[in-house]
Order: sequence, then C-alpha cells, then structure tokens
Amino acid sequence: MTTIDTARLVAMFATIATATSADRDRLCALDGVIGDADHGIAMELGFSAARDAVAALDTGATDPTTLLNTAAKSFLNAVGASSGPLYATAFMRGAAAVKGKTTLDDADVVALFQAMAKGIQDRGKAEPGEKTMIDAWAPAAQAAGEALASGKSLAGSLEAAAQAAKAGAEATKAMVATKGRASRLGERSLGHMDPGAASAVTVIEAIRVTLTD
Amino acid sequence: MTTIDTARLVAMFATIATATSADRDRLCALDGVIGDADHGIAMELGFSAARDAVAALDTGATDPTTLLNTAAKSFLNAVGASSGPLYATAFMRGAAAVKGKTTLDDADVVALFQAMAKGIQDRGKAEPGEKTMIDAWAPAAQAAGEALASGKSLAGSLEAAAQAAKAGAEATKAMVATKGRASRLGERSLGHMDPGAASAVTVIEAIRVTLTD
Amino acid sequence: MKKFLNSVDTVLTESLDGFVAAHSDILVLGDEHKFVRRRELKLGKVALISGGGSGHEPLHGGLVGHGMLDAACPGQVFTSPTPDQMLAAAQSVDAGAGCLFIVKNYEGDVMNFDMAAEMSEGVLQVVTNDDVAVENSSYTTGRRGVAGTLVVEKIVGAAAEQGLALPDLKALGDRVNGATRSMGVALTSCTVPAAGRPTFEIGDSEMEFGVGIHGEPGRRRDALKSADAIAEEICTAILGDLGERAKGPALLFVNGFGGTPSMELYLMYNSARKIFERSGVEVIRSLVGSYVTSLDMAGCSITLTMLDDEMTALWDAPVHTAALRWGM
Amino acid sequence: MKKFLNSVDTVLTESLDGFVAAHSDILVLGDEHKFVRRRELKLGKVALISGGGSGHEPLHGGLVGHGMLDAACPGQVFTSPTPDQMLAAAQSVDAGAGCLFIVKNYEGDVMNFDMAAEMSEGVLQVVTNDDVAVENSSYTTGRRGVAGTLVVEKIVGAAAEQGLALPDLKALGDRVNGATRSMGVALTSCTVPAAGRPTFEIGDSEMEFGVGIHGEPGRRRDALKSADAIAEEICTAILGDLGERAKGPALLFVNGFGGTPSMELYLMYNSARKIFERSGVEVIRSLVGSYVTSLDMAGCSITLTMLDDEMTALWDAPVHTAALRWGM
Ligand SMILES: Nc1ncnc2c1ncn2[C@@H]1O[C@H](COP(=O)(O)OP(=O)(O)O)[C@@H](O)[C@H]1O
Ligand SMILES: Nc1ncnc2c1ncn2[C@@H]1O[C@H](COP(=O)(O)OP(=O)(O)O)[C@@H](O)[C@H]1O
Ligand SMILES: [Mg+2]
Ligand SMILES: [Mg+2]
Ligand SMILES: [Mg+2]
Ligand SMILES: [Mg+2]
Repeated sequence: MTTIDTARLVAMFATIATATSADRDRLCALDGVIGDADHGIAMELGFSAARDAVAALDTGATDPTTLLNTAAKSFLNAVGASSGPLYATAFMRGAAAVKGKTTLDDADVVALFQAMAKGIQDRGKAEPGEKTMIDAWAPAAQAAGEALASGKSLAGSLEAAAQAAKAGAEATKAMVATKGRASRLGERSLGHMDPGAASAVTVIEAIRVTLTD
Repeated sequence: MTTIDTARLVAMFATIATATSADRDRLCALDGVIGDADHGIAMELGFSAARDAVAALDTGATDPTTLLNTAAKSFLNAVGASSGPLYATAFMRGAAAVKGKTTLDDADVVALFQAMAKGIQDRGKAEPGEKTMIDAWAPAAQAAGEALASGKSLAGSLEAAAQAAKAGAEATKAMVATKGRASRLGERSLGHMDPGAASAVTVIEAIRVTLTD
Repeated sequence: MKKFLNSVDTVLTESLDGFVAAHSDILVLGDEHKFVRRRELKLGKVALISGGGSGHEPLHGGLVGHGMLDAACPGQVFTSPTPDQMLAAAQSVDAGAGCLFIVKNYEGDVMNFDMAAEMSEGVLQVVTNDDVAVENSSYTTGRRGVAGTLVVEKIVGAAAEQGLALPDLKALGDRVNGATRSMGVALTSCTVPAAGRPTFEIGDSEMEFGVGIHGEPGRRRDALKSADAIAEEICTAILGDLGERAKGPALLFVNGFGGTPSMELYLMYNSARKIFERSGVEVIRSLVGSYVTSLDMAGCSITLTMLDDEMTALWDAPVHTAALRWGM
Repeated sequence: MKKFLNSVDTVLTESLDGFVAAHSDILVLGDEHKFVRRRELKLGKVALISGGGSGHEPLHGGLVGHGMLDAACPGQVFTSPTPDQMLAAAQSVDAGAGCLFIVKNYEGDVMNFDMAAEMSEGVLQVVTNDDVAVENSSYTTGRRGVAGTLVVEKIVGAAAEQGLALPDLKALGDRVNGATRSMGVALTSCTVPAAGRPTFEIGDSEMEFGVGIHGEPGRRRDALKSADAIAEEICTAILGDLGERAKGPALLFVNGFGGTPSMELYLMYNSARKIFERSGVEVIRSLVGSYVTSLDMAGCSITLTMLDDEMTALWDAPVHTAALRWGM
C-alpha cells in the first residue's frame, strides 16, 4: 500500500510539467494537422503554471484537495485553449473526490484519477469515439478501476491505466471526427492521432511514474 | 488664303479624335513610365466626346466660338485627368480669340492656335523645360506666329508649328522633370518623352492636316 | 508577415494600451490587461460582458460603452480569454443586478465562460451561433458565432441600459441570436502574428466559401466568382436557413474581415440587398464596415437579422462605444 | 486581383448605389452618380463640397452629412471628378450663402475644381496639402493633400453648420490645413480595379516610406522596421515640419489605408502618441481607423493637427455622416 502525501503531488506536477514541456513540439505538430497547432503550448503553459503554483504552497499546511484546486485554478488561468477548462475541471473534480483526506491510499488515488476523467467528460461533453482526449482518459480511468477491483496494487492499476491510455490514443488515429473540432476535416482527420489524446498519454504516464515509486 | 468655316472645325475634331484614338496605347505606355498610364485613355475619351458634341451641332447656325466652347465643355466633362482642364481651357481661350467671326482666315487660325497654347500655360502654370505638353505647345505656337509674320500661308505656318511641336516633344526626353508630376522620379524620367507633349504632336498634326487642304 | 508591430509578444498589450488611450473618455483598462470596461457604470443595471480571442477588433472592446457592453475580455489572438478575466471583469462592472455573458460558440470560449459562470453568482449566458456555413467546425460543436454577435450585443445592450432584468435579457439575447444568420467568404488568409505566416494557402483566383472568423475552413474552396454570384449563394443559404421567417423587416449587416476596403463592402451590400428584397425581406436597417474581423484577412460576411418593432427600437437606441455610436 | 466586384466598369456605380442605399436616412445620390449630397439642407448655410478620385472611401462620400460636407463628387478611381460634377453638386446644395470647395492638392483635382469655381458664382476654395513626405510628387506640384483633409472637413463643416460666412470658412480651412501635418507608409501596394494588378512591386520585407494615397512613391523604399521605428520617423518628420508650433494640445489621427486592421492601427497610435507627448505635444483628441484609404493597400498614415480652443470645440461639435458620427 502506497501513501501519497501533498509533497508527492507537488512532485507529480513537476514531473507532468517536465514531460509535457518535452513533448511540446510533437503536440503542436499533431494539433497543426487537425487543429490550430497550439496544444503543446497550452499543455506546457498550463502545467508549468500548475507546477509553480503548487510548489509555492506550504506542503505541511496544505491538504490534497487544496493543492489540486490550486493546480486547477492556475492551469485554467494560464491557458485560453479548450484544454484549460478540461484539465482544470479534471483537477477540481479530483480535489472534490479526495476531500477531507490528508494523505491518499491506493483507492483514493484511483478515485481521484477516475474523477479527473469524469470531469473532462462532463466539461467537454465528448463521447468516446469522437477523437478527443476522452478516448485516452476514459479507458484509462476504467482500466485503473478494474485493476484495483481485481486486487492490483496502485502501481499495477496505474500501469493498466497508462497502457489503456496509450491504446486509446492510438485508436484515435482510426477515428474520423464526427462531432466537434476536427469534424470539418472529415476524412482528412483519418490517420492522425488526436493531440489531446496524445498529451493525455504523456500526463498519465507522468502521474504513474511519480505516484508509484 | 484659306477660309475655315464651322464645318471644317467639325472635321478637325473628327480627325483629332481618330488620331488620338490610334495613338492611345503609345500614349498610355509613355504615361506608364513617368505617370499613371492613363493619358491615352484621357485623350481618346476627351476628343471622342468633343467630336460627338460638335458633330451634333447645326453647323449652319453655329459660329466657331460656340463650336469651340462646346468642344471644350464636352472634353472637360469626359476626362477626369489633368489633360481635361488643360485642353478645355485651350479650346475656351481659342473660342474667345475668334469671338464674333463666322469664318476664320489664316490670321484667325493662328491666333486661335496661339490662344490655345496660352490657355494651357495659364491653366497648368508650367514653364517650358518642365517636361509637360507645354514643351510642345509653346514652341509650336511661337513657330506658327513667326511663320505667319514672315509671310507664310496658313499651311506653312501650321507646318512650322507641327515641326516645332515634334522637336519640342523630342526635347522632353532630355528633360528631368524638376517640378510637378514626374519630379519625384528624378533621373528616372530622363530619356522618356512626356506623354502630354507626345499627344500634342498628334493633335497639332491632325489640326494641320484638316485645316490646310 | 507584414504587420505594424514591435514584438509578437507585446502586440496585444500595446494595441490595447493604444485603444484605451484613444478612447479614455469612455473606457478604462483592467489590471494586467484582463478586460476593458466602460468608464461610467449605472447602478442597478445588469452588466453585459463579452470577450473572446483577439484579432476580431473592434469586436468586443470597441463595443464597450453606453448602450452596449459593460466589459470585454480579450484573449490571446484567436484564443479564448481565461475565467479569471471574466471574473475580474464581472467584479469590476457588476452593478448589483447580475451579469450576462455573451459568448460566441467556440468550444474554448464556451468552456472558459462556463467555468467563470460556475464560479460566480447571478450570471446567465447567451451563446451566439449565427453562422450557417457549417454545422460543426474545427473550433465548435454546432454552429459558429460570428458577426451576428454584434447585433445581439447592440440590442441586448440597449435593453440592459433601459433596465431590463437578467432573465429577460438572456431571453432577448437568445431571441436576437435566433433571428440572425450569417455567412462569410475569404479572398486571402489571415496571418496570426505568433505564427508569422498565413493560416491557410489560397490560390490567386480562389476563395474560401463559408470561412470562419479564424480562417478556419468553410463549405468549400471555390473559384473566385463575381460579387453577385457570391452574394447570391450566401443570401440563398441565409434565406434557406431562415425559411418561413425570411419575410418582412430586417437588418442587413455587411462585415469586412479586415483587409477588404469599404468600396467593396458597399458593393457587396448592394448585391445582397437586392437579393434579399427580391425574396420579400425588407431592409430597414443597415450596417456596413469592418466590425468583426479576422486580423488582416480579405473577405466579408453577410448577416441578416429579422427585426420586430422591439428589436428595431433597441437597435436605434443611443449607443456610445469606440466602434458604434449614434444618438449621443 | 482579388476583389468583390462584378465588372471593373461598374465598380464605382454599384458601390455608390450600395453606399447611398445603406445611408438613405441622411444621403441622396445625384443624377448620373455625379455627387452624393446630404438629404437635409439648411437654408442660408454655406455649402461645403469636396470630392476627388474614388478609392479613398469613406473619404469623401462618407463625410457628407450634418456638421460636415454638403456634397461630395466621386471621380473615377484615383482620378479627379470633372467640373460638371462640382457644378451639379453646387446647384443642388447651394443654400444661398455660397460654396466652399475643399480640394486635395493634386494637379488634376486642383485644375478641375478651379474650372468649376471659375464657372460658378460665389465659390471659394481650400486646397489641403498636409503630407510632409515629399514636396512634389507624381501627381502634385507642392505637397499632397492626404488624411488631414478629413480634419479640415470636420472643423470647417462644424463652423459652416454654425453659420460662419464663406470668407471666414475659407480662412478657417486654410488655418486648419496649416496646423495639420501627415505622413504615411505602405506595406503592400493597392490594386486599381481597371489595372487589375498591383500599382507597385514591393518585397516581402520592404515598406514604402512616405507613400501617397494613390500608391505613388514616397521618400524611399526601406526595409520593414518595427512599429516604434516607423512611428518615430514619421512623428519626427511631422514635428520637424511643425517646428515651434509643435507644442500643446493636438488631435492625433492614425489612419489605415484599407488593408490594415484596427489592431495594428491602435498599436501605431500607441507608439505615435508616446513619441508626440515626449516632445511636448498634448494629445487631447484622437481618431483611429481607415478613413482615407488607398483601395486595399496595407499601411497607415499619422496626422497631427495642432488645436486651439476654437478648433477643438468645432471638432467636438455634433456630426452625423456615414463614417463619422457623434453628438447626435
Ligand atoms: N469537448 C471536448 N471534450 C474533450 N476533449 C476536447 C474537447 N474539445 C477539445 N478537446 C481536446 O482538446 C484538444 C485540443 O486542445 P488545445 O489545442 O489545447 O485547445 P484548442 O482546441 O482550444 O486550441 C483536442 O485534441 C481534444 O483532445
Ligand atoms: N500643370 C501642367 N501643365 C501643363 N501640362 C501638364 C500639367 N500637368 C500635367 N500636364 C500634362 O499632362 C500629361 C498627363 O496627362 P494625363 O495623363 O491625361 O493626366 P493625369 O496626369 O491627371 O493622369 C503630362 O504628360 C503633361 O504633359
Ligand atoms: Mg489547439
Ligand atoms: Mg487554440
Ligand atoms: Mg496620366
Ligand atoms: Mg490620371
């Protein structure tokens, strides 16, 4: 049983920020194909802001809920793109899911993770199969829950989540956006991975790495 | 001694119109080098309008002054370029110079011709040497006057005028416009004939042809 | 890229500084360039707040003032403003009667305004979606909100000035939006300063038919046609979409995208007006100019709003903003 | 050439028809498209008539109305109107107190207006020549009349509305013109519809410094500089030309040439204002927008008019035209 405290969540945001920053150009390029080429910038900006905001907190005096809400707000106000409200809502819902806890056990982390996915879906109202980040987040959240229920550790559960995210993102290549953003491209969107799904893989992998060792 | 009546002036405008129309593209091309490429269009438009206006007159009931004023007005209102007021003034001054006459003798025609040149100069305030139509009209008017004074016929006087115009237009090639329109081009205007001087040669030649045979 | 600028990073703040300085009689700039608001507030009046990506000037900042918006939040170029901007604006202009957000239908804008609305008390929203060109675009689910947004802001702004309550203003805004249809065409691409090159490639004798105000694709790429043929197709799409409603008094708004001069806009207006009137629309109000732009894009859109007496009176009501002014 | 048009021969008449239809509340079109005049004349008021080549819209037709021009005569693109137009306009708007022609200093315009003036009774003229870029150009002897013409028309228009007599209006117009300096820069060429291709070639990172409003050459072709550097050079030229007079209250007018959007104009305004204020000019009135255009040319001009109390009050006086409107 792992116990995640506030300090570990601070480290988590630092890792996500480093990972999305490293991934910036690829994400912009993916967004350039079916969107407006700024997704890498949005993710870098958002997670750098979140990292800095939570790093400034007094970890001893801050619970996970406050930390996650702080991250949400700073992400939101740093990014004018769709990904701003989507990730901000994710973290706010995660914050609500662990309300009252000072440290998080395996089930708490998985609940937080699932609340994040739910938050993205509620905010963006996208269904799986519409070629959005939901195609990575929804299967990842489901896989994490199933793994935990079948007795896996947090490490095993997040491992399952990361793999499901990767498969989900991969699957967006075969999707023709039928609703929303890239739908005007029709067949042109075929063969290209959705940038938000691609970045979700990066984010989820960074979460897995920081929360499981 | 030639006697020019109103009908002959009608014919004169027809000939000028044909000549300037035939010359249109060359004049536009010349204007394209140092101006705005519309001089041929302006001359064609102006003299077609003048031709049509005087052709509509009852020659029996019209004196030269009225005919010339009609030509002036129609030229003026057909052309929005500088050449409009310049030629309109020329014909109005010509009209004034022959006021009261029903037919024109040699001296009348030369006086009309000189008044035209004076009108252009008064309207445009250009001095000889500034690379304008005045560099054709002023020497032409002077040559006509001198020829008549030295006993030449109208044919001889207009012949002298046409030759002086041609030489004057030729001379504009060597002029750098120092004032007015083309002056910003500085040395760039060197080597090119002024379009207004070029068309003056055409107009004067058309006048010579119709009034002297 | 040929633009007047010093650095792509400061384009927005410098332009906003100039804008507010030039109109300091009626406007005030919020901290950190978060919003532009009207100088004189009116106690007890519902506050109207709009905003969106920059690059559409004079929308929305140029529509702030008496009889129209109370505040506008400028995002980065073609990017939604963030909720802290809306919240700061709301805090600054809320006069005790609540706020109405007027939002163009783009996913980023809608989600950001939604979040701001959820974080506030007493906020309602009107989402405009007047563009009949496409049902979904690269930025929206459902139709895009384009030039018709100005009409909504003017009419709702006048009603707010007259003291209408928040729920009624929302209903009015939805009604005006519902009576409004637009469609645009681009002759050239815009160039986003940060990108430094044209958003899309377009041939010398092509046009993008049904283009969005961010240069996003429209119905199709087509050969450049005559003004009459372009107007015919746009007006037919608008009339077709309005269906039975396309009869009687209307406002005709021909909007330039930034790179098209007024001579051409009036020529398009002339074409469009004839087409609409031929089919039973009576053009009783007109607006022609570059009000909802797409940076330096050459092109225009045509907007038709079917008017009733109330809407007409509100359109005519006094307005004093940087871009629209009459009656005062 | 990418323009909204049906045929190059009908561009002007179609655009004018649209223009007058869109503003039929205040404007009337003269026979044969010879002029545009205000709908309501004022008995005993001096009639203000301007005009010039088309392609500079909204100048001059957009400046016809209460408090400004009584009539405007549109020529062919970049070509003077003809005297019959001025005469028809004068006949239509003369209200018994004479006419003042306001003419931009171009040889064709000056000669055509001169002829019209000679053919009329009771006409005086103001010839504007605010452009400090060059002393003579391919169209003028002496300085060109450019965007400052709008300032002359506004201030003289207000005075005419208030009943000033013809000689006093001429004196006022000359005084405003004398207090006004402008200079422009082009980033792209305009394209004259009848020509069908750009008036001049210009490289991707070049600008034409001191360009005229017909795309005629300016001081020099130069590498495209930052907005601040461009503003610095223009403002310095204006200040240098004004000399001792460049102190105290002024109107700063940043004018777009047709293809430059408002975001960039306000950025230039921001630069220019700082430069002027640094040197003792106090910007108390501002105007930013595309008012004196050169078809679709990208670029802008900066105009400074040194104001006294009388001129300021006349600038502020109510005006109701298609392009400028306030106070009514
Ligand atoms: N309604 C939505 N629901 C879920 N994800 C969405 C939605 N809209 C956009 N996205 C995701 O956001 C990504 C684009 O994000 P980003 O480029 O940062 O924002 P924007 O599209 O505003 O520029 C898309 O690839 C997609 O995965
Ligand atoms: N002030 C002037 N005096 C005499 N001739 C002039 C003057 N201005 C222009 N011109 C003549 O007019 C010619 C150009 O005429 P045109 O092209 O028809 O008019 P615009 O210059 O208005 O386009 C010049 O080549 C020159 O000969
Ligand atoms: Mg994007
Ligand atoms: Mg974006
Ligand atoms: Mg010419
Ligand atoms: Mg010309």
